[in-house]
Amino acid sequence: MADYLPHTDEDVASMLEFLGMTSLDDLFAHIPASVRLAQGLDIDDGLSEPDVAAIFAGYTAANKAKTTAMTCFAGGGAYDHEVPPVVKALASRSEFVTAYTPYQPEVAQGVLQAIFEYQTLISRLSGLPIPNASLYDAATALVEALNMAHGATGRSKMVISSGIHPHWREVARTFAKGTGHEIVEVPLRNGVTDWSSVDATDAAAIVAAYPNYLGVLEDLSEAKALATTNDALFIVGADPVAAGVLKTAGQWGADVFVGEGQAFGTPLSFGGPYLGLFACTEAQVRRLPGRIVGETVDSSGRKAFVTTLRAREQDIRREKATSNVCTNQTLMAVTAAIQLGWLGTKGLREVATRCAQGAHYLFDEVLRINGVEAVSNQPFFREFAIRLPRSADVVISAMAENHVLAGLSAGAMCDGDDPSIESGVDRVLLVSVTERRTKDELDEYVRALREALQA
Amino acid sequence: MADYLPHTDEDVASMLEFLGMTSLDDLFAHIPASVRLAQGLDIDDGLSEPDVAAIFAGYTAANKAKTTAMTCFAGGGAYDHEVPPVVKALASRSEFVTAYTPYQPEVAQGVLQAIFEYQTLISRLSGLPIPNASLYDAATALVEALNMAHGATGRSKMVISSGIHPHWREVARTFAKGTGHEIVEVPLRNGVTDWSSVDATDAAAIVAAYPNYLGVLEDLSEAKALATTNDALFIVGADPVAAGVLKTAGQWGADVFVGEGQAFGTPLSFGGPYLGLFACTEAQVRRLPGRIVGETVDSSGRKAFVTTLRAREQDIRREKATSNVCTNQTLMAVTAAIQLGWLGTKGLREVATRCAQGAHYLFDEVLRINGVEAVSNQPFFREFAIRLPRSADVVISAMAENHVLAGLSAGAMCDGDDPSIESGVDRVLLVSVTERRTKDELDEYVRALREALQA
Amino acid sequence: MSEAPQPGGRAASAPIMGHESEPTLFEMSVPHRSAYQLRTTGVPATPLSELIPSDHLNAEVVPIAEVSERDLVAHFTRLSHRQFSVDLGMYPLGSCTMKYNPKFCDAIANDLGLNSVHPGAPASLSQGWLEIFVTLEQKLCAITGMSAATLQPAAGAAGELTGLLLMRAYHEANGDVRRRVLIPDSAHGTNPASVTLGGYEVTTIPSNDRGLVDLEKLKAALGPDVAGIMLTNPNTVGLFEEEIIEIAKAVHDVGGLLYYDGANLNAILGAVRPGDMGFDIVHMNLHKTFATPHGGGGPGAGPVAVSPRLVEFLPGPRAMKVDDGSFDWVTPPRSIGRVHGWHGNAVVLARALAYIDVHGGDGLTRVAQHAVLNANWLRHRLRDILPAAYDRVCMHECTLTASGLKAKFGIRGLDVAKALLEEGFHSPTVYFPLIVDEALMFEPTETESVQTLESLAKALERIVERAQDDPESLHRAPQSTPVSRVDEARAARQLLATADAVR
Amino acid sequence: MSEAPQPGGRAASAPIMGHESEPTLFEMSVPHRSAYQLRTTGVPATPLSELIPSDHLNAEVVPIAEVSERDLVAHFTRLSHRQFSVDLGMYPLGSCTMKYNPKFCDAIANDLGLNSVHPGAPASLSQGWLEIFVTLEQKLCAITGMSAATLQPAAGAAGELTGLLLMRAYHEANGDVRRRVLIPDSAHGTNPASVTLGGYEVTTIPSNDRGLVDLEKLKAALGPDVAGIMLTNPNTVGLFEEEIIEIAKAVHDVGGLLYYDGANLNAILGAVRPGDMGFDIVHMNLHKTFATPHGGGGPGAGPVAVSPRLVEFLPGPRAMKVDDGSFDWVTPPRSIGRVHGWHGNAVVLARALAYIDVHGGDGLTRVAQHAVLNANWLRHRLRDILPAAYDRVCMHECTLTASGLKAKFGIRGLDVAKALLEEGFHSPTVYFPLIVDEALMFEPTETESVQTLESLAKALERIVERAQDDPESLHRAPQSTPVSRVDEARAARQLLATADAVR
Ligand SMILES: Cc1ncc(COP(=O)(O)O)c(C=O)c1O
Ligand SMILES: Cc1ncc(COP(=O)(O)O)c(C=O)c1O
Repeated sequence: MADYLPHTDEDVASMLEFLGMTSLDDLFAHIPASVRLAQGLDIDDGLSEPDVAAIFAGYTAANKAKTTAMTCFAGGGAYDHEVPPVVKALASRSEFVTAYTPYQPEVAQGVLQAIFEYQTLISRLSGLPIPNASLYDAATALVEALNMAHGATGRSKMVISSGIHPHWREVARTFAKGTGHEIVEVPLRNGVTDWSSVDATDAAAIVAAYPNYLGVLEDLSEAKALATTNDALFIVGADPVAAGVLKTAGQWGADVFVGEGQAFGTPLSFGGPYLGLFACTEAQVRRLPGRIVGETVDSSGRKAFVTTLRAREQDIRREKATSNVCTNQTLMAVTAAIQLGWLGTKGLREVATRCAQGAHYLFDEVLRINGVEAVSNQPFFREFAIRLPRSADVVISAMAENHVLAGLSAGAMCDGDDPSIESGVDRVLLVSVTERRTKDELDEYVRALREALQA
Repeated sequence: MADYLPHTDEDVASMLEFLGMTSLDDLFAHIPASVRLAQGLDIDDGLSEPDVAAIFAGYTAANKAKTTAMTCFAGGGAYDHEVPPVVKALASRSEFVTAYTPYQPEVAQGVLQAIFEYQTLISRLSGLPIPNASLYDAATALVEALNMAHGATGRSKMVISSGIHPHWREVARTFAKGTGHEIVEVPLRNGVTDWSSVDATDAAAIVAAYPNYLGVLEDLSEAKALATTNDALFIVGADPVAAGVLKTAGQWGADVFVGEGQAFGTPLSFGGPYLGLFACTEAQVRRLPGRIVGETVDSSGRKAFVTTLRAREQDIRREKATSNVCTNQTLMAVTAAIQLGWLGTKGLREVATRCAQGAHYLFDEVLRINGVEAVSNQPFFREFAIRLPRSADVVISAMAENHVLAGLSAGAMCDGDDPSIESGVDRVLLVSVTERRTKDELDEYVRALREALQA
Repeated sequence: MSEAPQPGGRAASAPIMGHESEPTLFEMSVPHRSAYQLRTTGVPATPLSELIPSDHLNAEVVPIAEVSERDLVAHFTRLSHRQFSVDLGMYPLGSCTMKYNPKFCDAIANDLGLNSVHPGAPASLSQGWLEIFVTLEQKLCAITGMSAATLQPAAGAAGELTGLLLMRAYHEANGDVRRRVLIPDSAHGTNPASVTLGGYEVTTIPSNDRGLVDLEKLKAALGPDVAGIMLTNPNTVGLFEEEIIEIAKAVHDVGGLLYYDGANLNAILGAVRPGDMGFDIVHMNLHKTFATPHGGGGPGAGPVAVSPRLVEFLPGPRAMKVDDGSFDWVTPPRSIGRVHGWHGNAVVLARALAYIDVHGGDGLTRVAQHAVLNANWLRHRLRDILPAAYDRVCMHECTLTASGLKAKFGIRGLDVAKALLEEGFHSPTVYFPLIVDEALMFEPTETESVQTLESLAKALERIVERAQDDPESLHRAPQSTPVSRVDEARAARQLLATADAVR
Repeated sequence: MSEAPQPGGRAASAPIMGHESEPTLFEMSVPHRSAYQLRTTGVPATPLSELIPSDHLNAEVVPIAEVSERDLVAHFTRLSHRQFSVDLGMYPLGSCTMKYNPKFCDAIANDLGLNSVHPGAPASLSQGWLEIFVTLEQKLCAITGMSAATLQPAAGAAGELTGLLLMRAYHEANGDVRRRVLIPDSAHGTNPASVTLGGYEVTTIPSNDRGLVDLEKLKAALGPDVAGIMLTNPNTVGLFEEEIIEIAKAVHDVGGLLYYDGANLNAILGAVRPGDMGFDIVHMNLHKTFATPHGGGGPGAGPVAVSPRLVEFLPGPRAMKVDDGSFDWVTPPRSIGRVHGWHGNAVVLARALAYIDVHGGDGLTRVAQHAVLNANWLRHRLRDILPAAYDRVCMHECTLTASGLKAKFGIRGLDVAKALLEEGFHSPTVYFPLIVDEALMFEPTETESVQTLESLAKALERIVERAQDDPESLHRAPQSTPVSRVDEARAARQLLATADAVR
């Protein structure tokens, strides 16, 4: 018997006595007998922490792809960035970790100010004035953006570039079943969105990716123009690390920015918990999903922070709320503020630059291998797509033998054909490089890929 | 260039200007040129944290004996006990870790109260009323005890059982060169101190071990009697984990208790930092080495803690101080308080009991191997000594191939002959078992030992 | 002692020293100062301008903050000293289940063998993770009495919406269009909000004078256009819906489904299972019941478990054990599709499994028993100063009312909540559920000792005395906190959401 | 709000909530409550009485404390909120070098590949550790200008005594008996205390009016019976002993040795080396110069480096690179023997190496330059309110005097120190060195920004204003801290060293 309950048998007995009861069962006596669980839970008895740790050691051993055992070239919105001990130490302070949503601002200034700093940073990186306090992840942030567009325009047609990550699009399709939104996915040609191929009249939103999930940097002017002429909201799904050096969503004219914040201090974590980034223009503030922290003063005039514009939220607005989100990803937002504080202005530029340098070096090298070709000849940032002479899944397995996680298979991500890829999706490999990858690792990648293709 | 310095070039320039200086060198201009280091330090330029981490990865890989790679049966005052995540989390709170000695009690109640709790626990485990706030390790604690005995008796003859850990005795001999103490080491017969073999007249201290370093539990009455008749101080070096179930030093009549506190929450750490435990009788309080925390009140009558009896210490007493110790091992003392709080009354008894059960099980099993014999037929606690048909060092290396750290070689510890072992010291192996060792691990030990002896 | 915020700052902002405000990262920032360190890679440092066309490059530098590592550490450490947390003291926030979260689960979450795995790694290279998912799913089903679950939803609300989409898919598959979802007036705000996003209309069912769903009114509201009902049991008042069997039958009779909001699951672990009560869809808040620390607002996880007839609609892909004994991703035949960008909040899921393994079936049952014991002990202990809204045996939380204090001394629930902060306890949930006047909802959880509960009770007694002797002081409370009552109206009037907002 | 300490406790003891005292673990203890969890071993659970004779078993149960994991966490977390630390704010404690300690070094210290190695493991199984020792020794020698070092001493004082025993061994080897060791009157207390334990008599050398060793008086004190002199340079006033060359020559001329107390090494890294100044023995306080956090009083490490003629006497065993390129333990031919139970504070040594590697020779030089820059900037900034005891360029710390304030307003250095706590800064070192009246010794260290220094200066200006306007308030300071001034006399009068002491 292992647990974390303080009560001794004596405690339980005296507490029951205080209640005029004789057994713990008495507390449940008012539950209809017919539904009571007679024979208890069908789950083994508890084990001690060290025993459970031993079980988990088995799980971790079976995770061959851990970065401690393999060099990671997979990306697609989840990146193997440096997270220094100092960021881990600060983000794991138990005051941040074990606090609830800051409902009592007088004793929650720590979390509130950290979120305020996070909001400031997201606003700067997105080039938009109104951030929120985080959403679940990029995919669900996109859904919130679509709902905002519906609210803003009253329309339901969502025109989405298929340069948007396939999973994000799938999530948008899933939730559209409830909202009744029409999701129109615009194909890519040579890795670039073919906006000319769609009819955007009555569109509530035009959604573009920057860079798109194949790594390509598209010129967003055309998408912006399309949004303007159809007075739809212009939503940009952007890589926040790119914002260290590239144009921000705001500079491209976005009304809404959404993105994945994992890159800022959160480990790969097999996909979660991650950090849904969201920011918009002043015009949309009353439609903002989720929490937002604002600066104010306390009764004695001292600066203080508090969650504000609460009237939008589910607990007050109920069925008319702008969103149903309650618990969000605050700890990841706090972590992002800490990581960005550590990187600073210069460090973020340096990371972005090194990602680009590594990706371009590797791109040039792999294209030397015969049979390997680029999916697009367009400019890219930190990630690129190549078409292989054989199945990407097979190549990934083969390279794993050399402790290289080669990248993501487009076929697996899209499962099957997708408007983003003209042909041979199963032979398309997405490769990503972060600032952590050394030249030796890049060269080893090339060697391993050659070997995998010969085999 | 990597460092943790905040100053920008602009900061440095303006600060120098404020000082009416033009270069950082001006700050050192008053140092005689002839001794200035002209060409700078002969040390490579700085590396970034991840680069240094890579260098250290090489060191850790070369540490084959890490418990993550080998099952540890080595003891001798350093034990592989369970340290749960909760203890690590609390002991690593940066307020405890990055504070200095509590010179300003108004802002140091956290550390002061934790030490007070530690002192209470050490007092209970030693059975003596006056603990201190920690010393470097058990060996140096013994030296402080000898100095105390000298102060108490004015005599210099230190009669020490060779059941005391060989390293502790060596440290005592080293420091005796300064204090001029005469160290008399009493031989063991069949693992038990042969007090009859020494002349204890004019002894300042009689020093016994409980259990002794061969694991044997000696009856300390004879040693106590010897101390009493020669009115010497009776110093007992005891295993604090044993105090969970065995008689305390105080119960054996000790005037001074010394011990190694590593077992309470501190990892093996290749020998340090560890925790020197020290406690004594009321009679010796004015001669207590190092710091002691006492309870008092603040100016508004609130309970408060403070370092007290400061007049004994080096910063005030200078050459007449009871000891030269200043920096001690406070963080380990705080850790011990946390670990003991986690274990609690029942847990400590459970740990002590399991150590004894495992050790006795293994003892019985290994003695079945022919050629393996017990060094002593006396009762033992958690550790025992066996004589092997071949060199202990060779056996340790052989068993390491099976990922078992077989124990400690008495020959290596004593380097060469020692009054503690009658013969064949190089074939004596000290084996220790903690509560972490499973039956499977113990059985594997037996198998590996058999194999090593056959080979 | 106050002065303009200093770059560099001072510990005076930490409550240990005083009550000054901490400068923001941006106020601490100094041009060219930095903290970051990156590894030496040897990769050619080609200028960005040669790699990326200039029309993509940002002409301006985006300012982040320029601080030293030392100032970064001091800043966030001081902020942490301005924050209450479970680790500091009791946090009896009703409906939030602020139990102590074992540090052991943190260690699991920080294990590189788990958290350094890329979510796009093929199943063959992440078998450990898939096994964790499969094992957790099976145990959650055993706890709820369901047959399969999706682990993707990132929180309770996400689980709710997922559940409603499953409801919709189920009805549509039966070629059956339904318009309305029923919700009791005591329901949490996420319920109605989710219903809207699920494409349904909300019909609110009033509670009866016992604080439970009014069965007659419920029946009256039922009809063939009702897709289902969302309930939490025990409900948000902390009371068990004793007529649940009748409710289930009535809803099922019109072809509707029952959705179980699992926020209050902590009350019934091992005692009764939603499945046995007739629920078809269940979400769980792992961050409540299964000990993920709340992180100041998140992350959580909201897995959704379902009865057999809904399994084929579950979001995909799902981790499953396949014939050769290995684990693989499988998408259900009529899946509603993904509801998360990857596999859900994986690390939170791993924590929950570790928590369940340590407790086991026996421990989880004790968790509910002791949680309910604590709530009832507290309710009974406080009966003379803060009566329960419905005075009878409650489950894991008790909803008390300050209406008496308001009538007698003009002291509102909010005043009591704020004064409690001065006493070293976090406030209970106030003004929720909406059906109780001046509601103070206490959820002690099972990890608080009876001594701590007694200490809380004494604190509340002192507050009630103050209500009589010096009500004014309560309106001014709290004073000993880093800041006193904040001006929420001003925050809303002039939104300052970033350091750059024009002041 | 106060009440008798409650088992279970309340966060009111954390300064974020108020200023109540935290109950002790023992006050929180409740019979039969527990937190521990141990692994399942399968080892036969033979009763202890069958394994160990009853005359060894303790008839009584030794009471520890009986608390839940939750209460354990709350207790120590609340205690941590009653504790100032470098991570919270500036800690300008002179002579202690309270610089920021990189979290990276914590990560090194927590690496299981280092800290799970048993110290008795043979060299062949701990090659990584031996290489760390050899590499660190070589770098410490490069920094100090010495030829070999022992890493065993656990702190500075242990290093001092080790050094004195080396001195003794050296003289004895030359068949040369010496009685006295010289020490300046400004020396730290550990110096004379160590001299006594080293078996020598202390001869104190007065400082001259420049705060430096009086060369003439030194020469007068010298003689054939002088074993050596202990100096720290810069000295404890923070001033460089400019006549060090003459001092060294004079001591060496009588056959004495020079001992360098490395507590102030931070001032001279890369600028001047003790070896080049003529020192024969040098201890270093790795916990000061090389960034081991002080842990509330320890642990530290005090390696001792020596000149060629002393190498053969060093404590053993020493890690060394041997012919086959591997590393092994070697005991010097005429070793004085072990000074530590194992190999010294190994993990502290590993931290120091990591710190040195990150900084490199260039970085360490900057460390000293910026440390000295900060001290001089502060000295100059404060000159009008707190003049330096010796007003000229100082090294890494500056010794100011409050004698003026005492004369004018009756405000002592201690009052200033206590008031500074209210301002959010730790106090400087007070009343040390003894040769300065009302000494306030500030050591800012290199990791504090000029903005923080300015903020400290402003705080001191406010305090000086208070000294004029309201001196009484300063005698009462600090008030905003967890406790106000404590009754030290009472603590000494009636010693209460444990919770069991009779009250
Ligand atoms: C009764 C109830 N339902 C639903 C929710 C929403 O869960 P989450 O915050 O995880 O989205 C909550 C959370 O507070 C709740 O208390
Ligand atoms: C000048 C000086 N010498 C020696 C010491 C003693 O060093 P330790 O505390 O490491 O024993 C100190 C520590 O404060 C010191 O400041």
